[in-house]
Amino acid sequence: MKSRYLRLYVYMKAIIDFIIVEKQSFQRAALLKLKSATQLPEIAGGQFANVRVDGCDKAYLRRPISIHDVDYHNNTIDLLIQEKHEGTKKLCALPVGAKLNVVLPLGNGFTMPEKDDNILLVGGGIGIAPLLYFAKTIRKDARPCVSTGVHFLLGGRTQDDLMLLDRFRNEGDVFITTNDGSMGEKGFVTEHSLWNTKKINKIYACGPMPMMKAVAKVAREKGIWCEVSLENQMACGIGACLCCVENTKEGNLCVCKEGPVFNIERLLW
Amino acid sequence: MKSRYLRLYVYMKAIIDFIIVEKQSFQRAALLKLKSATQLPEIAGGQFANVRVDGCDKAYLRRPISIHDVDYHNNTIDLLIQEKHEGTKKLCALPVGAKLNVVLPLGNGFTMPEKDDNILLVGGGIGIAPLLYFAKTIRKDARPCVSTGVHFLLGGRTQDDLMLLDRFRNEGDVFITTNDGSMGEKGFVTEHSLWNTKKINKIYACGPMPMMKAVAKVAREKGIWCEVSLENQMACGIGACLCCVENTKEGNLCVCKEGPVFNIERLLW
Amino acid sequence: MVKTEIKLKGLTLKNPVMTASGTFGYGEEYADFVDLSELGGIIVKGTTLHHREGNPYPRMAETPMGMLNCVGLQNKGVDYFIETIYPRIRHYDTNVIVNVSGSNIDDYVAAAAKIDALDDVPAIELNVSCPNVKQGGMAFGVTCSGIEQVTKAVREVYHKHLMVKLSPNVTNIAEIALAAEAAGADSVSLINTLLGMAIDAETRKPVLSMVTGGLSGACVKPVALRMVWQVSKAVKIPVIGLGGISSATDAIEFLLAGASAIQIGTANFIDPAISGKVAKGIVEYCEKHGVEDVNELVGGLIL
Amino acid sequence: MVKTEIKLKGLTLKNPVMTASGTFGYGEEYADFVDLSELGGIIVKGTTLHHREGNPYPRMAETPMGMLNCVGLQNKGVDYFIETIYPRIRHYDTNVIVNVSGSNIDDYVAAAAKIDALDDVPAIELNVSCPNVKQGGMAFGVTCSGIEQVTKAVREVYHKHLMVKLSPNVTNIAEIALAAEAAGADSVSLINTLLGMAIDAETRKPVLSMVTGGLSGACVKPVALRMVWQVSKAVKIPVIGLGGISSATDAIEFLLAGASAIQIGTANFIDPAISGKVAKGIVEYCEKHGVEDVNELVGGLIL
Ligand SMILES: Cc1cc2nc3c(=O)[nH]c(=O)nc-3n(C[C@H](O)[C@H](O)[C@H](O)COP(=O)(O)OP(=O)(O)OC[C@H]3O[C@@H](n4cnc5c(N)ncnc54)[C@H](O)[C@@H]3O)c2cc1C
Ligand SMILES: Cc1cc2nc3c(=O)[nH]c(=O)nc-3n(C[C@H](O)[C@H](O)[C@H](O)COP(=O)(O)OP(=O)(O)OC[C@H]3O[C@@H](n4cnc5c(N)ncnc54)[C@H](O)[C@@H]3O)c2cc1C
Ligand SMILES: Cc1cc2nc3c(=O)[nH]c(=O)nc-3n(C[C@H](O)[C@H](O)[C@H](O)COP(=O)(O)O)c2cc1C
Ligand SMILES: Cc1cc2nc3c(=O)[nH]c(=O)nc-3n(C[C@H](O)[C@H](O)[C@H](O)COP(=O)(O)O)c2cc1C
Ligand code: FES
Ligand code: FES
Repeated sequence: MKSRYLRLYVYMKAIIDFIIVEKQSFQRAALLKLKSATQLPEIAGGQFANVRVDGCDKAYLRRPISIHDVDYHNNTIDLLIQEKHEGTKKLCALPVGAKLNVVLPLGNGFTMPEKDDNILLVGGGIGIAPLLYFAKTIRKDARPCVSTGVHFLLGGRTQDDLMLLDRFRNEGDVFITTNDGSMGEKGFVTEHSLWNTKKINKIYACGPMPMMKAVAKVAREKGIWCEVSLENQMACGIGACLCCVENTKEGNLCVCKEGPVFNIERLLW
Repeated sequence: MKSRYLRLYVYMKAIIDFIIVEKQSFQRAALLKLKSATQLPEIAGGQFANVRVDGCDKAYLRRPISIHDVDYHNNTIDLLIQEKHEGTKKLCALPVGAKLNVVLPLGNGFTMPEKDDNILLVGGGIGIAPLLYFAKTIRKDARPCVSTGVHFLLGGRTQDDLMLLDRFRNEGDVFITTNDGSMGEKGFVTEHSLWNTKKINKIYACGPMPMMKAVAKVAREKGIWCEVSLENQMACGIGACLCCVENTKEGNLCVCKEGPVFNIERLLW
Repeated sequence: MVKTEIKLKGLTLKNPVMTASGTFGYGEEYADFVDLSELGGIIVKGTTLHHREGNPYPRMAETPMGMLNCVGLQNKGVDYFIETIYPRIRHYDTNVIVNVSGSNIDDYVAAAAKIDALDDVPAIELNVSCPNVKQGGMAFGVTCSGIEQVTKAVREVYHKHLMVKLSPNVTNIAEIALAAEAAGADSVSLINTLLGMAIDAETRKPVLSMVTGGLSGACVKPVALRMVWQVSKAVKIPVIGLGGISSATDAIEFLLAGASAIQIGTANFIDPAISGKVAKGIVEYCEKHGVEDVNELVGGLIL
Repeated sequence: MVKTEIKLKGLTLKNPVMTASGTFGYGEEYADFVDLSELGGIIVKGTTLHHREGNPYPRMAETPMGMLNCVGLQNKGVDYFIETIYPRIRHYDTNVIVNVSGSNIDDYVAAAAKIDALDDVPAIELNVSCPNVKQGGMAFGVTCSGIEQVTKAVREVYHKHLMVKLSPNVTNIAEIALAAEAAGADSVSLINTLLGMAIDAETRKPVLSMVTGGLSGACVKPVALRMVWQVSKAVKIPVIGLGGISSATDAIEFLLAGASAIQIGTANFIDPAISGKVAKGIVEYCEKHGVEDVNELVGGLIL
């Protein structure tokens, strides 16, 4: 329990000037390792960073990006960014050595599972990003790791969408679907055979809306506890502007502050 | 005479995507060599380029920069840029390999001297930039070079302002003043001893306003023909917006189109 | 082949792209960069009855994604235009439209009447919205009665397409547009510049010689788009949209909001070839989205 | 030591920097980034008599150097504010000012009267200029009679500093400011957002759920600065300037134009620490330029 309270205490937000120290480029995405000169605040799995895009006149506001990995020892974080429009294109084009101004950690992460839980982490497209660090926090939690281990179910349109699989395999078992069958089982994540074979009592999902809605549907049908991470458009990222609201059973809630992770029971879909 | 007509014909303006192929950095300035994939239009000494500053949200408009040198064989131009505010800082920080979108050649250059002229090219601060290429065009003109050669009188606040002197020495004799006496004669360009010793009948000047006004005053006193290159703020650079006007004896004239070079007889100062 | 022709009363544009007055000179300045025959029209620099020197330098200030200007209608007067410029530009393979300004109604009328006589000018754009001149200019454009008076008076002497250019510096632009329509305008164009100001904190002085100036460029697009939408819902005559248009996508947005055609202003300074690119880009958008006729886009906003 | 204190009627700011309503939450959201005690004041989120859910998502669109929002005054109502939020924030070592909105005059009056009773709230800012609510809101702010009515009515029940926030969506903002002054305002703040719109050319739909929204951020600065200058020349009460302020230099420009204090809005989203930096930067400017008291800068524009 101590770690819980500790966490609440240390989720202090900070504005940090990071330097890109490593970079790996993919088809239309990039993995950036950012190093801070100062100590990192403690970060929970599922929290995000709000990144300023310098030198892009099409990106006035910051861009919210999930925290993909954290190394407290070296004071680095990893961001896995997919090119969407100008802002993310600019971020993906940044060279090693570039400076990146980041506000973090923001939002509430995923709820930590209990020892006996059978958990499944479902990621679609770039939604796989937060699941890696969340899996790590589960395994490194003060309490012993969930007994059955971490299972990832990752979906993409094609093989190209599924990056960094080795990283995921280091943290647990990886199951895959692709729409075109170029890797893993063909179809959507919700069509994977593991749904029939594995015992699951907690789902954590992040990905495109249709995928999360499909997962939520499966969870409801099967009566499985389920958290999803939403990606509403944000302006401030810290709960000040009320732009990013999701209409929930409790009314309009800020995704940046009350989320991005929500239990599907709170949502209207 | 043929070259004259030829020139009129080829001063076609173009928008060219250059690549920075060489760069030399100074205290608060940089020399950029830009290469074009297509053939350069013909350029006269004293004409300028209008440079787009990509990735700088403080520079919506282009930045006018004199053409410092041209190599038609390699399709390169040189720009000598001094850091002023955000726009020029960004330009000076560009690395080799960066793309630069440039409209050129703009404006009217300096009037070519006649064979028997004793000419003096006076540059102050970054105003030395256009004089190099102008000197080269004089020497390479179809007609024989002016008989007494090209003389440069270059002034700076300190030694640091006087860059690339070797380039100038290649094209003619170089005389120097600095305000602090760190190089050449101490004082302003108008105080240099050559004014008393050299025969001069044509002056070409470019530099800060106070310096050009001082040179114009000397020229008027001595009855010497004199052209100056003005640096009014510009929006379009091609004579369309009427923002850059200088109030002359003929009324408001666009510096970008009727200038930047004006004979002092046309000016009100 | 996408159909791009836009038919306005007495004015046929080969495509919806025109260039905005004061930002495209007389077209000649851009001939090295754009094939003028690929444009729907060129609206030339503001022309007044008499020669005007305009305002003193400095006339320009850069702002975040925009600029302020206080040029103040520098031009050599309508007679000079007719004698010297018109002969040079009348045979362009595009519509040459003259932007007409004045300090009082008589001046507007006299200038418009002279241009009415020019065979190769199918339209004028009445500038009742210039914020940079002390008399007249914007004053006419900010009240219904002002705009009615000047439009009516010009309508009597001008027999071709009469476009009235509206000021955005008003509480209710739809009302102003309705007044122009009632007074006989064939179309309204909007927006002219938003009145703004810049100060140099170091010298503590205004940057512009006139203290205030007109704001234009990408920064004003959201305001312009909203006004085009409001006006096009209110009036029956066609609306010409402008304000910050810098790409084909921007242009499409204005068409969807209700503009029958658009104008490109400040963006010409950033990319002198932009007007031609926008014209091409609109066609590409139509091809990609299966739009056969650009007119289908006009007012096509899905609510 | 540069003197930075600004004295307004019944409201003393330790320095001219406040944060704008709707962009700074209740201050708490920024406490990790800014030492709130280094600010002149915090203007909290728009508060209405009754709970409001605000407008549907999407509420935001990015624009060139700016953003549109149509949040629509989501808040839990004045009673919730008094019971739950006020106790948490009343002891901040800075002025906590409440931004009050309503759909009709009675609501404004009722909410203002309740806040009048709060010891630690020295002022309210009357929001008669919100473009994102159907009833009331901006409607009051765009006519002299509207602003007069609501200001007078609130003035009767509110006894501390009454700041009235003006809409920029008007033809003559000086006139509107004079009406607020005549009706008893202790100060006017301007500008609220400019009404704008964004369209998604791909889907052909408006980006915002309410079609139009309020434009803010760096892009509006030239318009805001002009209006502050016009209003400060017209009224005798102090003017609070805002609109696009993103740096200490921007803030100085507003002071020179005539603002006695300034507010920082959208810039808080870009740099959550900006308000503190601007407060420090103003002092640095004064030191550099030999200004002993910030009040010397107010209206110090050299013409
Ligand atoms: C909590 C959270 C975590 C995220 N994590 C990641 C991640 O790890 N990796 C990654 O590649 N992307 C992530 N995204 C999505 C990412 O923020 C958007 O792809 C990005 O903002 C798009 O910017 P752009 O300039 O390329 O696109 P544009 O479409 O030009 O952006 C325009 C505006 O819309 C907003 N916007 C556009 N798409 C999205 C979106 N999908 N979600 C939220 N706002 C959007 C932008 O922030 C901006 O304000 C996350 C989003 C959220 C909310
Ligand atoms: C014909 C001409 C030739 C020039 N040649 C050179 C050159 O070879 N090398 C060089 O370093 N500089 C040259 N300049 C000056 C250069 O254009 C300015 O220093 C530059 O525009 C400043 O941009 P900024 O963003 O750094 O400064 P800012 O002050 O932020 O610029 C703001 C605005 O003011 C304009 N502006 C600012 N200073 C000047 C200035 N001195 N002249 C004209 N406009 C200005 C900018 O273009 C911009 O629109 C030339 C200017 C002109 C008109
Ligand atoms: C330098 C400059 C000069 C202008 N001159 C005129 C003019 O003479 N007549 C006119 O009606 N509008 C004039 N305008 C306004 C433009 O035509 C246009 O309405 C405005 O700039 C908004 O469009 P934009 O944002 O695309 O530039 C001028 C604008 C600029 C920037
Ligand atoms: C997301 C958002 C919410 C806002 N909410 C309010 C509000 O509740 N009440 C109000 O008076 N102004 C509100 N405003 C307007 C700001 O207070 C300010 O007047 C405007 O944004 C201009 O300043 P800026 O450009 O510095 O942001 C809001 C602005 C934004 C961007
Ligand atoms: S983005 Fe501002 S409240 Fe969520
Ligand atoms: S800069 Fe436009 S006319 Fe000279």
